[in-house]
Amino acid sequence: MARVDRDRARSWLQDYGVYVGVAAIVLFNVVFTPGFVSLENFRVQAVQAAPIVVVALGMALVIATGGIDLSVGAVMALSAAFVSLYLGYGPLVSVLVALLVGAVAGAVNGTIVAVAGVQAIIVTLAMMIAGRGLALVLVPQLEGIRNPALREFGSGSVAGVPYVVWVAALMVALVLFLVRRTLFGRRLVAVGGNRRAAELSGLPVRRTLLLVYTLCGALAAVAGVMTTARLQASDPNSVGLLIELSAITAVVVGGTPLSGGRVRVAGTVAGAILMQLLVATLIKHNLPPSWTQMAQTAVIIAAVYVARERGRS
Amino acid sequence: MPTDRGTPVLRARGLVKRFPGVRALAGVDLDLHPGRVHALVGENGAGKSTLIKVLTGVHGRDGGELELDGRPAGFATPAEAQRAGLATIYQEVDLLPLLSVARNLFLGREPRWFGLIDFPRMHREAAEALGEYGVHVDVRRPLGDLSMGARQMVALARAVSARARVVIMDEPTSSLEPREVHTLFEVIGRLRGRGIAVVYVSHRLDELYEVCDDVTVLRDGHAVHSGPLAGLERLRLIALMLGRDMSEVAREGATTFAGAHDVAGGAPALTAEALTARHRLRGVSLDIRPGEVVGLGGLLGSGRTETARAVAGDLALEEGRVAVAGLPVRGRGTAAAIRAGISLLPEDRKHEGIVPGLSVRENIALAAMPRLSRFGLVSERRVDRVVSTFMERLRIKATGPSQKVEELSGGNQQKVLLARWLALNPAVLLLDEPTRGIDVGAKAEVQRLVDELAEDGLGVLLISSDLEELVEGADRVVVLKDGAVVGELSGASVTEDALVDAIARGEASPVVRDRSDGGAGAAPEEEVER
Amino acid sequence: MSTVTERVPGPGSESSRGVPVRELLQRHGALLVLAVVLVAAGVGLDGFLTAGNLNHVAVGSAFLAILALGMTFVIVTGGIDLSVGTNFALGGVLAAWASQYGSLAALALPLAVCGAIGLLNGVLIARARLAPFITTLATMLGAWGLMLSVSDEGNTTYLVPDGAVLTSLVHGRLFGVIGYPLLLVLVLFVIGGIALSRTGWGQNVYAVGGDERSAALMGVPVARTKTAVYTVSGLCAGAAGVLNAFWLGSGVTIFGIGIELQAISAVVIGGTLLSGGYGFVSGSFVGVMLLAVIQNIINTISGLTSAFQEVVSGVFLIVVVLAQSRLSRSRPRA
Amino acid sequence: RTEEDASEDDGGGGGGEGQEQVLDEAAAGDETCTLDEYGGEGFDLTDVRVGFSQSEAESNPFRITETQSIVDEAEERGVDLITSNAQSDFAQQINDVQDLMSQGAEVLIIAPLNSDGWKPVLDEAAAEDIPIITVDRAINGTACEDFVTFIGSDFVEQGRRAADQMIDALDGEGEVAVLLGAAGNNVTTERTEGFQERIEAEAPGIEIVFEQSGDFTREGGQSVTEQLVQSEPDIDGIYAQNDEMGIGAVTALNGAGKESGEVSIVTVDGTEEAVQHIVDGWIHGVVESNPRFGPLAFEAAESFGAGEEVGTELIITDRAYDPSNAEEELPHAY
Ligand SMILES: Nc1ncnc2c1ncn2[C@@H]1O[C@H](COP(=O)(O)OP(=O)(O)OP(=O)(O)O)[C@@H](O)[C@H]1O
Ligand SMILES: Nc1ncnc2c1ncn2[C@@H]1O[C@H](COP(=O)(O)OP(=O)(O)OP(=O)(O)O)[C@@H](O)[C@H]1O
Ligand SMILES: [Mg+2]
Ligand SMILES: [Mg+2]
Repeated sequence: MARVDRDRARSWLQDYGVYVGVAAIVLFNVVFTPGFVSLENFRVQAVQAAPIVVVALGMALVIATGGIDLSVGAVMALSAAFVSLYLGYGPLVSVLVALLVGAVAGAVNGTIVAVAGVQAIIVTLAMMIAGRGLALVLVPQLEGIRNPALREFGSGSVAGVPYVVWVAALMVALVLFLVRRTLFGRRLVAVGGNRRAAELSGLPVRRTLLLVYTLCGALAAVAGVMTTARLQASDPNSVGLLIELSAITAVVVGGTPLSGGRVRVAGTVAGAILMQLLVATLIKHNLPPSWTQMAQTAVIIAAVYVARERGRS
Repeated sequence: MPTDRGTPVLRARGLVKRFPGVRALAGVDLDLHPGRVHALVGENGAGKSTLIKVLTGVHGRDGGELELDGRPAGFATPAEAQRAGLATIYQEVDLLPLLSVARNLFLGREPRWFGLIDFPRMHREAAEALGEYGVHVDVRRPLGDLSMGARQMVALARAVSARARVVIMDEPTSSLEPREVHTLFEVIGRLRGRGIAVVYVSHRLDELYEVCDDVTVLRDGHAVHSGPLAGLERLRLIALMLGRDMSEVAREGATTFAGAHDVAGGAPALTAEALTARHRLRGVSLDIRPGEVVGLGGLLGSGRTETARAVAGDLALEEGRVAVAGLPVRGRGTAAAIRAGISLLPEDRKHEGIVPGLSVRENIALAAMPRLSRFGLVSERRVDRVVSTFMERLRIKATGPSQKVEELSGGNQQKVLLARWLALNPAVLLLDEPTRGIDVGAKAEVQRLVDELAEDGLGVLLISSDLEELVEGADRVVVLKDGAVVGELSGASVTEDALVDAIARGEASPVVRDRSDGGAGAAPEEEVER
Repeated sequence: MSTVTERVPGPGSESSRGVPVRELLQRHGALLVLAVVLVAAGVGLDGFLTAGNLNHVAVGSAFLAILALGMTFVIVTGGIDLSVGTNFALGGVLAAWASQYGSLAALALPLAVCGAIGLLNGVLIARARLAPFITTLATMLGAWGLMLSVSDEGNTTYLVPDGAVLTSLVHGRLFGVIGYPLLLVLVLFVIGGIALSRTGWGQNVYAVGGDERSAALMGVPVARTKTAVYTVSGLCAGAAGVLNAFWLGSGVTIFGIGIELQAISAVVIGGTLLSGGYGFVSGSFVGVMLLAVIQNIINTISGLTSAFQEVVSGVFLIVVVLAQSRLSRSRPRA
Repeated sequence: RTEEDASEDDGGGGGGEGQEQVLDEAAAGDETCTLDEYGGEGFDLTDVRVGFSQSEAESNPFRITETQSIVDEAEERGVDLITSNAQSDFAQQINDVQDLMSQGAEVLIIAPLNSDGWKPVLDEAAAEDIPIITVDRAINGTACEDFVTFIGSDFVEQGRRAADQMIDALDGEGEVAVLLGAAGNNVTTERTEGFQERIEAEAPGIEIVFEQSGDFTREGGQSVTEQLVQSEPDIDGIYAQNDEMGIGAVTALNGAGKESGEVSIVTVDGTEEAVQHIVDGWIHGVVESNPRFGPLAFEAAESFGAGEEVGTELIITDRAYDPSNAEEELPHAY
């Protein structure tokens, strides 16, 4: 009996551990961090988490197919560059172009992964190097964005919730819809779960992969636009630096296995929030960087340990 | 029940093994005696493989005792069991497809030269060892290049060549041809002669009666019977396994195939012409009429699987045409074949069939999903309907549609895959080893289903290493050898003897000679017949 | 007795002759690419094919090569080790700090600490069954944090005292041409190559990468083997750190960021499958050299802005990987 | 040379009128170096090839202006210049400089990414008697043996001057946060050191309550400041170790609803955008770190080649911008 209970507790933790983690860190902050419980502070945390959430969504889809995308940060830089390049045509055009560019970069990744069959990590590593380089070729240095609409998008809010958070929420809803309701959503987990079986079942494996990477690129571009608007500047040199690591961490901590075949959207969001709050907590308590690094190590390992796959004998 | 025959080499008492939610072994006793072959039988999921894994240190046990030569024993890892003289061929072992045949054979006990592996010697010895099993391959090639059957022979050679006192074989014959099975039995005979205890697991009852001395029947983790096999009626054995009355079992035959089918006239459901793929297929042609079950016979690696894959659009062809109901399949690839109405149940259930992380429901709906959705949106209602229809019709045993498919027993996994293909409502169904590794009960259901489908007017291609199944199930059998059609049996001439004869004597047809290039044409001469 | 003859497919009846050409190409696809690049650069750029230039290309990539060696073992088991970069940085700082107590201490401390981090990776991955990617990503951060805390948040750079025994060794050259670091790398690769391809342990490494479950059932000590490869990778990082500290004369705290990705690229370019079970140590060496030569060429073609250089190296990387995978097209798949 | 013909930096920056560097005679050391002491033969700058190694991508005003200044000056003097950029990768920079040497550079101008760890380069340069001039950051070594001269700012002094400005802004009372640069970077260390030292010595009423890294980026500065204003809403001053982080802090304060001048910000660098913020009232003061090293560097090289004495430490005078001079000095910011 005790055994069954333990099994049940474990499987519950495996599924909901990340939420427990978020609750724990919120509780810690409520008790120990002055000024944590304020609308303004929640706004700050949400705004800072938004780009990571959006990038992590795309990453979750890619990981569900058994791949990985290291180029998301570079794609953010590319989209930031295009926002400033096309700002002359108005904010809407420039944002659309930026999103398109992100999608194209993702599609390039997807094509090489799906058609040439090169391992995703290498393909996207190359894109990570070349993409940021290209962004810097186009916009060699930080450029201020002097556009009221974009500025408003970056710092304004509606109904008390910042625009960027609305957009992130919209993206979460979109990805949830894709995963839960659409053919595409079923296909991508099948491709990740057993590619050969998917092929034999007549699934358009390559097209699915292509689409997943394209989507991941587009989502990274959304995050790039968000960051650009928040920063009120297009900064291809540092936008999205190392975000791939945060995103991957968020996805895995949220319970999507790196081996593919499963995707957890809500968990991913919670994972991103957990990592954001962790870093925020360490900063607020003015701990040195070495602490930040080691605390992240501990939290990631603990989270992954709890969420690990069971039953593998 | 165990009879006194001196000290057993290996004795298990009250073995218990629990998995989350299941008690796979609920106090099982087993005695293995030197020089005797012990059959382990039971339905899918009865606990046979689990018992073997607990014996050999793969799983820890939750209760019970183990004695080796009368002394308490217990192995923490398979390696320990191996060192203690327990050699095992596990059921789902694939060996290591990327490593060479020789390395697979010698892994863990490679011949050394000053501490380093002596590859030339290893290759030589590997070739010799495999030769004894009638397997002649380049041992430096990756194992993955071999067909399933040949791999199983390698696994066998690997286990037996270890200095073993107990040899355990979990379904060693599921991929083997009658002749290879015969080879295997010779090996088992030799093992018995050397005083080695053998455990033999199989769903093919004929085999059990041919080689086994003792039998233990497992049902739901309990050993429901244990004793000498001789004198145990076949019907009674089945009844024990299924936990049903003998009379009930008696009503059903050995296979559940009804006799011949009403083959409709008119255009064939499937026409395949001159399928040619380099080194694999050399101009295979066949046709299947609606309502007809066509069997595909042949030795290991004769190209049956490749033929099915070619028809299903999964093998790039240099030449060849496939048509369904007279209409050529348009486009390439599996999707095109599926659109045209061809469904293939692949032979490698684990690697090509199930998507382990997904539920039964998702697995069933996988291929039919486009038909169950509109504008890219999945209609959950229609999916549910299809899934529940097929779960009922195929009697899939699962806690529910949302159970993960990897948690089902082999037979039920196979039914899930069948459901996946039937959900497409195909015109032609290609079944590659549909009953491999599934128990008598499930096998009967699958066979009955094949009949039903044929009656519904489907064209069925049946590939099976079980000759009995082929003979009883098929209306016509096409015999392959070296990737070419070498014969055909139909009507009353479809008998086991005739089939064995055709397979053995099959000669490459003249058509093939014309078509083949030098390399392929030379191939038959490489064969060493003994 | 009956017979099974597997006609092993391959060009013609090649299977009857030794190792087929295909196999050779598979193993040496990267070498071919390297040769082409070298010839092209030798013809196109002056001063490229000089002993001095080639030596410094080789010596300059010695650290990367050592990391790639450890990484090869890890990847052959189907894993990955992202922690080598920061572990390497940590090793360098520790070596520089310990060098005040003599060369032996400078050698022992980083090997012990980095080896321990590798061991930790191994235990988490092999025993606790965590995914290698995320585990080593976590320890990558951890090693970085440790490095920051031993160097006073990066504010202290420990210097190697003048005249340390190891310094002269690291900077020496054999016959005045070949730098000792290069020799060390060659020796390590020969040892690594033998360990991987000629020992029982190496067979276990392949087996674990081929299929963990099957390997376990075939009696391979899976957990022990996996723990060992991550430990080896950690030790390699430590060794590279020591080399680095004495090479640079100090424990530079900003070293090694992103070098793990270079090491992974080198291993993949060398023909090792990321999915595990297949790969060669020699390929990784070629991969490292290829990356180094390409960087050297990009530097030599002056007039490129720094941003353009990045574009070129990204494109180069993908081209090389594509060329390599095309050459070894028919290699086995998992 | 007058201010009028100083290099136009049209390569980016704010397009402000370039302000040439001026030596700070008082701060410079007394030691000098000549060709005889250093070794090697005399040269005429127009006959030799000069190699310039940049440390970071030219993607911020400082680096852009620095590289541009060197390139412009070389062009003006008709010097054959080859360049490389290490993209913030220290290993890469070591390789880069070696590449420059094998491409025939006879004089090296290096903007080091890090002060330590130059042993291999220094050894190789010494062996070939190649004079090295380091700009903006020093290389730790023996002057006139390892390198000829260092031209640059005194980062510790910059920190002290930033502290002076902060003390001035807060009247010696209040709580201050420090936005650190990248961890492990000499610049970070020294700008922190000078700041802390001066605050402790001169203004016991000022307390440093918060120190977090913003990695020298605007985004980093903004994110950290956003957290800061939530947990320390009453912060009085922010010392940002470069302009980018300072501007990020401004955006954050703005977003949090603070008024300009409510929090006193002091930064280091002197980019046009930052100086503009002084004019607007958001930033209190900026300590300049002048990146226009071209003229001084080539002048030093020329004198050295001609056998004249060259000071081994050429410290430039950095100006400071504050509300009193920002508007009029704005055109000189880069
Ligand atoms: N690793 C595992 N985790 C959880 N349950 C398991 C595991 N292995 C087996 N089981 C369960 O234990 C029971 C016995 O399975 P086992 O594999 O021993 O059956 P079997 O008799 O070998 O069947 P088959 O004839 O299909 O091979 C089944 O209910 C199965 O689902
Ligand atoms: N992936 C592959 N690559 C190369 N050759 C293959 C491959 N798969 C099978 N072959 C070869 O193709 C030939 C036909 O194999 P196929 O699997 O069709 O035989 P089969 O009659 O179905 O045998 P089995 O009953 O063992 O499955 C064999 O010689 C086999 O070695
Ligand atoms: Mg079994
Ligand atoms: Mg087959």
